[in-house]
Amino acid sequence: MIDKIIKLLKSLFLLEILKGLSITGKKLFTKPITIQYPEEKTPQSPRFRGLHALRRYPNGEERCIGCKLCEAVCPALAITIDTEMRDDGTRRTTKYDIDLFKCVYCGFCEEACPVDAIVETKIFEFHFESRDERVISKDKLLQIGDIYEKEEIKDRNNIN
Amino acid sequence: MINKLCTETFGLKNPDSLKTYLDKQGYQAWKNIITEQTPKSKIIEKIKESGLRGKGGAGFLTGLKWSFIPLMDGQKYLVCNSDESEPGTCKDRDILRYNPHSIIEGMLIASYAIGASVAYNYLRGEFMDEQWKVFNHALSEAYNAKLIGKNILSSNTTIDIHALIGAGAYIVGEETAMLESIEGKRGMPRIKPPFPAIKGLYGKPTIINNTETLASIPKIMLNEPGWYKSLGVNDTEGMKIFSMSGHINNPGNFEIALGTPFSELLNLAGGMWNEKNIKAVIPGGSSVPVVKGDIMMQVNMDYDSIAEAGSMLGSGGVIVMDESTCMVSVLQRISRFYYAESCGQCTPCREGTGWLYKILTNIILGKGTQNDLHQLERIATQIEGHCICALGDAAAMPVRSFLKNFWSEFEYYVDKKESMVS
Amino acid sequence: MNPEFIINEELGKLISNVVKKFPSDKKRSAVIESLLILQHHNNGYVTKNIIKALSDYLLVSEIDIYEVATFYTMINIDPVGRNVISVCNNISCMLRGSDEILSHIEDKLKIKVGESTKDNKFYLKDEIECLAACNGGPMMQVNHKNYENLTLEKVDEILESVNDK
Amino acid sequence: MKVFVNNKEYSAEPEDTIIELCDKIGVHIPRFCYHKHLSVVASCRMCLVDIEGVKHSQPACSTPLREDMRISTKSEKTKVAQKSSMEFLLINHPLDCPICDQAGECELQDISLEHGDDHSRYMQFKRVVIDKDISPLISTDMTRCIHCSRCVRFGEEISNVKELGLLNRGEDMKIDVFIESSVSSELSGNMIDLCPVGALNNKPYRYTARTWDLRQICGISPHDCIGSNINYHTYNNKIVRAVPSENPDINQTWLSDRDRFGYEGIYSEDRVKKSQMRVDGKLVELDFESTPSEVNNLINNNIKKYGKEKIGCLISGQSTSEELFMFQKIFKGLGVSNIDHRTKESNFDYQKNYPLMPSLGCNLEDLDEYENIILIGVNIKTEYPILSIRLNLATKNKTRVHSFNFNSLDENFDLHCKKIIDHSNIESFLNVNNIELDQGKTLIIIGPSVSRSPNQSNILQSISKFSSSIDAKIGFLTESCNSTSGWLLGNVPHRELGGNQSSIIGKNSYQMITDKLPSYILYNLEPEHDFFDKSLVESALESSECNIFFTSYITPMIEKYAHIIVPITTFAEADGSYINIEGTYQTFRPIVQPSKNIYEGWSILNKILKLNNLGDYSVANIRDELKKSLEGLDFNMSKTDMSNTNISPYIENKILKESYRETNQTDLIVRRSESLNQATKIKNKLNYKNMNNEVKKSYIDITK
Repeated sequence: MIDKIIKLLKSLFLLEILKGLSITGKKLFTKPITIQYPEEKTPQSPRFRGLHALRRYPNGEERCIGCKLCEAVCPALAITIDTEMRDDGTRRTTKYDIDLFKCVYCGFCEEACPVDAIVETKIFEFHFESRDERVISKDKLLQIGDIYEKEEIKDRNNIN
Repeated sequence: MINKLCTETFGLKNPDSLKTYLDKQGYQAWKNIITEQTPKSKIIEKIKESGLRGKGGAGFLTGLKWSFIPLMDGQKYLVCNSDESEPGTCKDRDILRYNPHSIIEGMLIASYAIGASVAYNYLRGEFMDEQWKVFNHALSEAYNAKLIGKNILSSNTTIDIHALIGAGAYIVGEETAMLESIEGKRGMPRIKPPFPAIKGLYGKPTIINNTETLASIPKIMLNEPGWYKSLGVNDTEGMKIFSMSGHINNPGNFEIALGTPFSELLNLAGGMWNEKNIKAVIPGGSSVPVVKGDIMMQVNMDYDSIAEAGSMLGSGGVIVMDESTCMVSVLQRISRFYYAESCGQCTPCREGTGWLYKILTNIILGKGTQNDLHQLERIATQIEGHCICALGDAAAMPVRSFLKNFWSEFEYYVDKKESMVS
Repeated sequence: MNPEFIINEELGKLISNVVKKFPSDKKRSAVIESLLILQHHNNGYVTKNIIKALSDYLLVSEIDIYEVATFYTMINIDPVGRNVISVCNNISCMLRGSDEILSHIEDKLKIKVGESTKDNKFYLKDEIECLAACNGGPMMQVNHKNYENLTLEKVDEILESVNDK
Repeated sequence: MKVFVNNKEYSAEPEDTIIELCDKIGVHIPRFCYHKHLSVVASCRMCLVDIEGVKHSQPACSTPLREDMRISTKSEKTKVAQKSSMEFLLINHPLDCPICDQAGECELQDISLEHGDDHSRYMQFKRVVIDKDISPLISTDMTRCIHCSRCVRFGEEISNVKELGLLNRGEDMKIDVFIESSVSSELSGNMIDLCPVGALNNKPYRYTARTWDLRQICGISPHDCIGSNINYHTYNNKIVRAVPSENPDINQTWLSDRDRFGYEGIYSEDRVKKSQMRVDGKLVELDFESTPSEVNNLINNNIKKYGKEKIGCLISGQSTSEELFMFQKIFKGLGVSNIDHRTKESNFDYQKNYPLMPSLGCNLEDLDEYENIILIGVNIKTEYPILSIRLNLATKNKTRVHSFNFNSLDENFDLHCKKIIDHSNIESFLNVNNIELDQGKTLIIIGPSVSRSPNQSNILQSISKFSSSIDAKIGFLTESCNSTSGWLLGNVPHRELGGNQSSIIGKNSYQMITDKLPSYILYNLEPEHDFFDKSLVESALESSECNIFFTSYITPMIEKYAHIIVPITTFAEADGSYINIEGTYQTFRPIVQPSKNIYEGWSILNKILKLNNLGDYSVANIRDELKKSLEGLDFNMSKTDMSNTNISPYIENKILKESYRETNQTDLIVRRSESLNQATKIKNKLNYKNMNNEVKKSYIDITK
């Protein structure tokens, strides 16, 4: 009986609404957590797995030795590699394609790589204008690697 | 020393000449056998009875070895192993240059007993200058005296003896590696079975004996059956040459009765160098485990007593070390030897000896850790018993015994990066 | 290409004496001693041409001889000095101070172990094997002749007395 | 005898070793140096097993079985021993599996996964070996070598040409050659298979694919009549390498270099990509669909225009049995009897008395049962390398091999006697007094140099007489891989399918060429190399009015004289089958798909057959019919008598060339294999350098 009366009183004085509004009121004066993308960006973990890149050694030599372990480990079959012997007798890739539509950004390729050649950078914002562009080639990957090398080294140090 | 077997002509004038040897009842045993045409089985029986053991290291009963040879006709070979290269051993060298005829006579008797018409004496390459020449000279003397060759002493027996020379390989001292080397191949030990007595040189039955063993045979054949046995003292049988070297005043070869106390042998060799205290002894060439000096002083020099002390009589190369010796560098030197002399055929020895040497060198250079010492022991255990021939064991045994007996000294070296004794 | 090596009559005689020791169909057995003979006549080392000549002489394949030549330490396949010095520094000799002798020779000849002097007179062999003269340690061999119970003075004397051919 | 393995009782042969027993009963023992066809050295120490009552673990490969022996392959002692051997093997082995071609099929990888530790306790420097270029076919990474010495033993025991040796000793031991790039035996490629690690690897295949990407399809060797079984490995519809497929009856576990690298020829630049027809003197491309009817029209017009007897049909003995079957089906169906596959021969008087088909006369594995083998006109080492392994083992057993040949080439097994014969005087050599025969069975093997001889019939007759005088069997080794089918399936002018005599005897290949017919049909033949005389063929083709070429390759002569060129598949791109010299019928599936404008050989022939209403076949149908016609044939040729042949007198001025067949020039596919050509070049240079001047002169004569 008493419960019913309390319930009636509560609904009569719109108590729940006031409770809700009080939170709104409080938040009115705190700093908002939304950010102004693309001008502003959220912080990323150093382990973030974004767009792929192929790295080089400091002397400019590409790291990739064409072992095809990334290709073998890739669960989405997104990587295609062809290899041959370069004139200096080393094993090198002639083709290193990643199909970004297939890729699930699991990072297995990074882990499989014995020479830390293929890495996933923190780049997550990229677009294509035609379907063909989804396959990124070795040149492109190396280019990305060249640009983000410094950041990559920093991230690696952070992880360790 | 009254009963000299192999060292009888030592110290005489022209010890290597046929005349000297003949004066000492030389070739008497051989002449008896040839004229009487003693049955082969009787010779083998006599050697068996004498209890003569191989003097090269393993100490296998010689007579027993001979009896393994198949009785049927056909080409058989005898090989005398004069590839003496066990560090600390230099007895065969002296027999070769001071008493070559005893070897020849021993080879003749052995060849006759096993039915071999050709015998080879394989000398190590480093003997090229002196021993090789002396032995070849002795051979030609014996040929001229019609003691070897066709129709020896007008009997129908034909035995040819040839001297062969090696070219520097410790492993060729292993009997099957020696056969490979005689066949003109790399001296890599063969797998056993088949044993050489069944399938040896050129696939024919072959007996391989040490120089000292063969040199002992003439005197044994000349005397009564029980004679050789009676030579030993303290309940043991026979004689042995011990090569004394290291920190002693008078290094040299001493042919003594088996069972002689080590302390007596040490006195024969003039006692310790600079009158320092004895620290350790390697009693049978560098391949056998090391024994602490104080224990060794209580030991008699015979197969069983030394085995009781945790080592082996081996080839009789006794290396004496005094208190100033750094055991770490001695072990490093020993393991360098086995590293360089491994033939490379089987894996544990090829890779393991190098590993041992590299770790020990690191310790010497002051880069060692406590873990390295355990590592050494583990690697040595892994090598032991897993190789085709005994070189793997020979490389592993010193390491284990040095570590066991002188662990604290190794620990000290690792911690302080310098030797305990210097 | 080096001129071809020909086994002349004198060498042929020496080698055929070796061959005689073995059964007639086992010419291969003569390889080791023949290599030592040929090496002695070629300033202490064998060349590939010598191996080839021996291979034709004994009818053994070249690689078989090459295998043997590289296995045994007393056969040199690289040019070395005319006089071979090997200082035993295995355990018995080491205990009696062979290391000192060795470093003395190194200093005196201004070479390291395993090298030959510039004038090619001496070759200081990297001797690891025991030279079986443990009762005379420290000892060394110069041209395979033993010199025992060495002292530094004795070493100087010996090296000076080496007559060059 | 009973023994216990892992506490289970087995009965065993007393002469077996532990590893042989365990292989039979399916208990796996890891091993590196042991190989069933090589001698036992027990050096890798990987097969150590625990035997009850023995202090240390013993190597399974060299320990003989004893009664009541108790072996344990899984006990702690075994595991510790194997693990320590593995650790020792790995301390100096580089960790370069990512770039090693052996990775994925590496015995060291597999065994270390199973028996090794997951980390290394070795902290010192690793051994590095500087590589030498040992051969154009074998790449080396000697740092990876684990010194199992299988390759060395292969040279000593199987190929009998020791090229690799063990140098130095101890840790510095290495496998090396005496002279650089001197590994040149015809069987050298087997060392690639034998090597358990990546030290010796396939050079042409180097770095092209990873093992786990490859598809494996079994094929049959198209390069010699032994019919070795080959596993072709393909990647992206391209053959990237070939390895032997074990067949104990034929090639065991071996493969000749020609079979291993010959496939490269199918990727030659001069493959015909589209059918072409000559219009106004120029070759123009034809439609895929219209080609069969165009060819058919041409054939039928020619028959109408010149008459049946004026058409020359020549097919290569390397064609598959299906193609040979269809070929004769069409032309015999159209009434043409000028059919032949023996394009290298020039004397055919023998053909009437020739056996049904050429055959070795015995099974390959029975060769060592003969006390005497007489080789006439064949050099086994260069022409049938895979057979030399069998003969090598036979000579080591008890067989005496005698060789009579037109040149002085060496064999890689011991010959009891070797004589150089002349084309005209063979009879004087075949004399019991001339040949030291051992007591027992004798086999005479007649090689392809005899069939090329302008005096062939005479020689065959002499041999036949000789064989009956010593009661010997006669066997043949044929020019091409499928010559046996050529004979059996009626691709000869005087016999029908199954070997029955024809009512009309057509022209043989020599007559077809010398008679200068107005129309030729050449199937799978290269006029430059596949005939007894190039210039005669050229003038015949030149004077002919219509030449139809079914070919995989376009050669200058084909380009010049063809009226129509039909691109056909090679052995690797179509279903097929070969009958080898001991009579084994072996079929195979396409290894790769042909490119789109190329016809499968049997199917274009089938289309032509259909257009003529002569039948319609599928591969299965063809094979059924083939088998029917082969039923009940005696391949062991218990009796061959060719002694009463009418022989026209020997004509001296007949052209005689190439009594010696260069190993890598035997058929049109191997001729185009780049790696093999490279190998031949280096080998010839090396051989030439090693010869003294007198031999050099004669050598040049031979190769010209």
